[in-house]
Amino acid sequence: MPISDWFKAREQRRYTAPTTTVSVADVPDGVWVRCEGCKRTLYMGDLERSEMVCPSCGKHHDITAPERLALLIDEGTFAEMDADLSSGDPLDFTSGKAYADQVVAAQERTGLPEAIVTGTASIGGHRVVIGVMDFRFIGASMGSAVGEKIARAFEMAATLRHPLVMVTASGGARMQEGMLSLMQMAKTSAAAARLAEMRVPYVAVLTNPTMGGVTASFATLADVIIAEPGALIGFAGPRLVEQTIRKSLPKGFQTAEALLEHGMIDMVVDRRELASTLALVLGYLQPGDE
Amino acid sequence: MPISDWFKAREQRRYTAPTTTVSVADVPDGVWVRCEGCKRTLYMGDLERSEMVCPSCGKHHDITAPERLALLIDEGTFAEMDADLSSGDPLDFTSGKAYADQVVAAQERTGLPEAIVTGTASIGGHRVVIGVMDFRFIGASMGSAVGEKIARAFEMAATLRHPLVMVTASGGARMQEGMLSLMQMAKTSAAAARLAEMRVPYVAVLTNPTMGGVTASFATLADVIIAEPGALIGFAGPRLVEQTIRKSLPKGFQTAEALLEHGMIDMVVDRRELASTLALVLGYLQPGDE
Amino acid sequence: MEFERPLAELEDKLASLKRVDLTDQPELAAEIAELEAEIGRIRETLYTGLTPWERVQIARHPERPKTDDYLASLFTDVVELHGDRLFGDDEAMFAGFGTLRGRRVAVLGHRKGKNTHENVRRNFGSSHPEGFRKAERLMHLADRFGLPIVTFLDTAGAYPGIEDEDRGQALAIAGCLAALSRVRVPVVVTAIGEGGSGGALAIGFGDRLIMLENAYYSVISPEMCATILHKDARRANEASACLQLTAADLLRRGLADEVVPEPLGGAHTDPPAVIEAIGDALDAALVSLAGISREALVVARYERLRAIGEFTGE
Amino acid sequence: MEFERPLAELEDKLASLKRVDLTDQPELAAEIAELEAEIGRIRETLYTGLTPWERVQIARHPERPKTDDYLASLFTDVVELHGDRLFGDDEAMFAGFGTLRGRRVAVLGHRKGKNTHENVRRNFGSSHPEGFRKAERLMHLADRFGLPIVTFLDTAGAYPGIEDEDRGQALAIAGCLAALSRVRVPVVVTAIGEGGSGGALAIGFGDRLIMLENAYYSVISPEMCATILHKDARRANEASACLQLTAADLLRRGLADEVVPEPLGGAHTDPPAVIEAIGDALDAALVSLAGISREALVVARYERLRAIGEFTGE
Ligand SMILES: [Zn+2]
Ligand SMILES: [Zn+2]
Repeated sequence: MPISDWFKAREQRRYTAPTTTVSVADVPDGVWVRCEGCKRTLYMGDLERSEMVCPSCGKHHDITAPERLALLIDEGTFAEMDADLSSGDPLDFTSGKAYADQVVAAQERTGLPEAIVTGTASIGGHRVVIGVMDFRFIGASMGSAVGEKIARAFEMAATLRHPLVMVTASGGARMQEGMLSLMQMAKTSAAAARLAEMRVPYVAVLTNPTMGGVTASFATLADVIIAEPGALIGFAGPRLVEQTIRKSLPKGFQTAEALLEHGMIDMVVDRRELASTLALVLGYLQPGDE
Repeated sequence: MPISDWFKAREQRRYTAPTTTVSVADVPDGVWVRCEGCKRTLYMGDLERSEMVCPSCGKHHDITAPERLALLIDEGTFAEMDADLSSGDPLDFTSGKAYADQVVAAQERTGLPEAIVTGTASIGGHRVVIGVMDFRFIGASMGSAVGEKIARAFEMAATLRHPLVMVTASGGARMQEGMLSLMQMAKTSAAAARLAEMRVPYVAVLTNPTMGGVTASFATLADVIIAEPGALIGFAGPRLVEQTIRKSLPKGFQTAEALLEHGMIDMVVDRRELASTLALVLGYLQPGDE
Repeated sequence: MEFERPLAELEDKLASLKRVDLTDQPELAAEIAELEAEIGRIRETLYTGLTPWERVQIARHPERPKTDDYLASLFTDVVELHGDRLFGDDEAMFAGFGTLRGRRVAVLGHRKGKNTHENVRRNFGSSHPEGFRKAERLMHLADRFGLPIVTFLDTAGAYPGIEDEDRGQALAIAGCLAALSRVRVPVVVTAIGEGGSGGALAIGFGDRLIMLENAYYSVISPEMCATILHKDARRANEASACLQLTAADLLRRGLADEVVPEPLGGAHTDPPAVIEAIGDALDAALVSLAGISREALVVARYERLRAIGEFTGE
Repeated sequence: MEFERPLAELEDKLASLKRVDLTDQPELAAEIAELEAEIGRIRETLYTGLTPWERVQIARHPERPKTDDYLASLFTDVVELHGDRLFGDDEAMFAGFGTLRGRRVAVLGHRKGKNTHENVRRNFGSSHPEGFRKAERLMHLADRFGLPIVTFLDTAGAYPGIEDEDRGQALAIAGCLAALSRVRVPVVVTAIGEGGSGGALAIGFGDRLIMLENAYYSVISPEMCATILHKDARRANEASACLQLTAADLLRRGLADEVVPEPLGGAHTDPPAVIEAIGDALDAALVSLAGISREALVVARYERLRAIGEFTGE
């Protein structure tokens, strides 16, 4: 479903029961789900009303890009950009699952053309350019199309002199596009650095998980970095770290809370307060004189 | 002796037997001295010829500002600046030894009006503005006059667009001038930051000891930081640190070598190679476009 | 506090007299009245003729209003920013945004705790390098987005630990000094308690310096000065006087622009009034700086710093 | 290397034949001649039709010329700069100045060791955050003083350790990417061996990319790619081919500007010639960039990056 339709159908919208973290219990109609944080069985309606944050243990379940947009932006203010951009298969990558098939499958499963949705919008009355990644789409890995949409979002923010808000979730660079993907790290970072030189504000919201080439490029070049509670954020994947150092990882390693303690992010904000916090922060970050 | 005379009398110059680190042995005419590094008795002439670096153990003995200038700059190129600036006694500070008396005694002992000598010169053919601190002068602490001479040196470098070289040695801010001294940290840092904005290079040479308010201001704001082997460099004095943490300090704490390992300085350079290293570095640091 | 002991003794005596039933001993009423008058006179003398060392003690009073109290009372919409993006987050240094009487500003402040637990987390208000690097980061943010900077000084000094030295305490402070001297936004500093040396200076100069009457600001702690001069930290009293570290001293020398009076006995006897007075002074300072261009601000700040110092020769 | 084994066997046979006294067995002379011809043919085939995985193995050859060798042979007046001014000095990253055929430049390079001792100190060429922060510091220095930047890529990747994550490996790399994209001086990158992912990219893009014939540059290591795709690191051979990570692949896609040929068998068979050829290519690249204004350089670099990517839609 294209984003525009999705917004029209907003009244009927339902959160996706996120099978990665919430397992639909075997009760009729999937009305009851089990929280992987506290293992309790929750009524899906309650979970939805608290924005997919478990009312019992506070676990933040993954949500989709359209769901995120609906939570963050002022109703009716979203205008999507670059909706027709999607991945090619430049390397004709067929090892493992064929990449071209993966893309089509992801498009069908998510209703999205790519792993990121970008556009202009308002948050608490502040005009912004916004990008939201969707982890369901091949782990929201960054290939050419994702990198291009991100670069264009930075450039639109530069042109409009509106703050940019990026909500990230990604496994990193998309290996199926080889070096073209790696270079998207440089491309998006260059776009972020250019925006910074123009003194236009940039706020990043790191959600679960934000890893690899995304964390090591545009995602952490923001003026203010917010993360969601419990989000896994890092460069190397935990399994690789474990294999490399040959010991088990400390509790809480690479969580938003650990990053806060290590000085890497500005704040950890509960999803239910994210929109208001963003509005508050945006109030302080007016584009500076050139 | 004013610096100009000192340079004229260069042929007759002798290094000061630095009583703080070299004890003149009880042999006639002070011709033999004992190295505090290796405890060997050395012929003063040999020590002089190796620039007061022990030929046996490599210990760098403290030298005076005029001696330092003679070692570093191209002969005949030094033109002193602000030679008439010296300390007042703004706080009428009489607790302990009266400050005014200390200043006079230091002037008489060193032949210098203040704890720093500044001027224009050449190093290996590169025109520079240079400042050299002299620890014998009330521990080369930074009061109003020292701060003023430093700020003027930065401003002269800015005006001429010649690189600035600062050779530091200091116990920190000069407490006998109270807040006026503390503010010299801000004043000299502001002058350094202004020079940096103008893309004029600044190289610092940290010699033994460089502590407190000097390390925590202009001394470490350089583009390239060089230190002499074994020099004590830090913010808090070792005794204060020891008292605070109530355990003994690790070996090598606050030495130039430790700072190199901790990433705080660019290189540790033997005094006998300092002039050539400075010339080499200055060759790379041409003032940038404005 | 030590110097308040004579007063405290009289107040104790008064309290015990007041517990007596006056119907039995009516002659005590006169005695009580006289004692009250005496206490008033002593209080007046005690606090109006405070020595520098007494002021230092008041500045260190555990009940004195702290950065957190000013944040809570004077600012709305406070957003705290954490971390230096390099190594850690230092709770001894507050960094963030806030709105002061409708004006959006960036806020920095040394942060002492209200209790032992908080003080341990905040290292009793003595920053590690991470605190200064966080402050420097906020200075650059404020510069980029045109937010005036307001700072609150209240620290005995930067922390002198082994790891702090190893992680570049000196360089972290120097970085703040350089950044603060070049930010192209107004900088208003308020000294609300202790102003200890380089750790205070790192966020402690700008376009205006407002000091509370009993705040001190010093190149060195009185105790360490006494140790150096007399090998006796107990002579801090004497050292305090020599160092000229009181608000009045700084005002007289032109280093401070304004001294905000405290109630008799010190700011802790009436925090709301003191906080409000600081708010007024801050507001006035920000208003006076609001019309100045970015370039003119930096030039004026540089000239202000350049003018500091008294020496002979020219 | 594994793929060289058939050749090695024939060479062993040849060597033993040559030890025989030919006066006793004159018929062997013909056999030797034939074997030598055979070896020549096989060598030709073996090295001209190298698979991507074979090239990866050559790129990792312990005798392959390293950043240090290029520094020693191509540059005079080398000045190494140490430290990130924050936490440490990382020996896995070289940073400094050098003079290349009379031209003063800033140099960055991943640094593998020549022996175990060096490799331990240099973490086998895999940088910690401090290495990237040192590199970023040098980028800013080069920008300030107008020094072109020359980089040498030779790393399996940034180090994936616990402390590295805690000290912000991702942020350190991102900082390099941002800085390198905006420096107003020419940036010439040479890929001399391994080009592993983000750790290579941190100093791995600019205005020109020169690659040695058997250098590789990849979004992910072949082994990890194979593990993800097939849960079997031993299928790295196959993954290498899919990833299009060879110099020829990058040249074809317009990501590399030039491929410098290596002697048969790889750069380690004739280091002086390879180093000199890289010197020629570097020199030519620097000459071609020398006349461009600072502003034009940054615009061109940005456009170069912006053009990378293949997708559908517009
Ligand atoms: Zn739960
Ligand atoms: Zn010796």
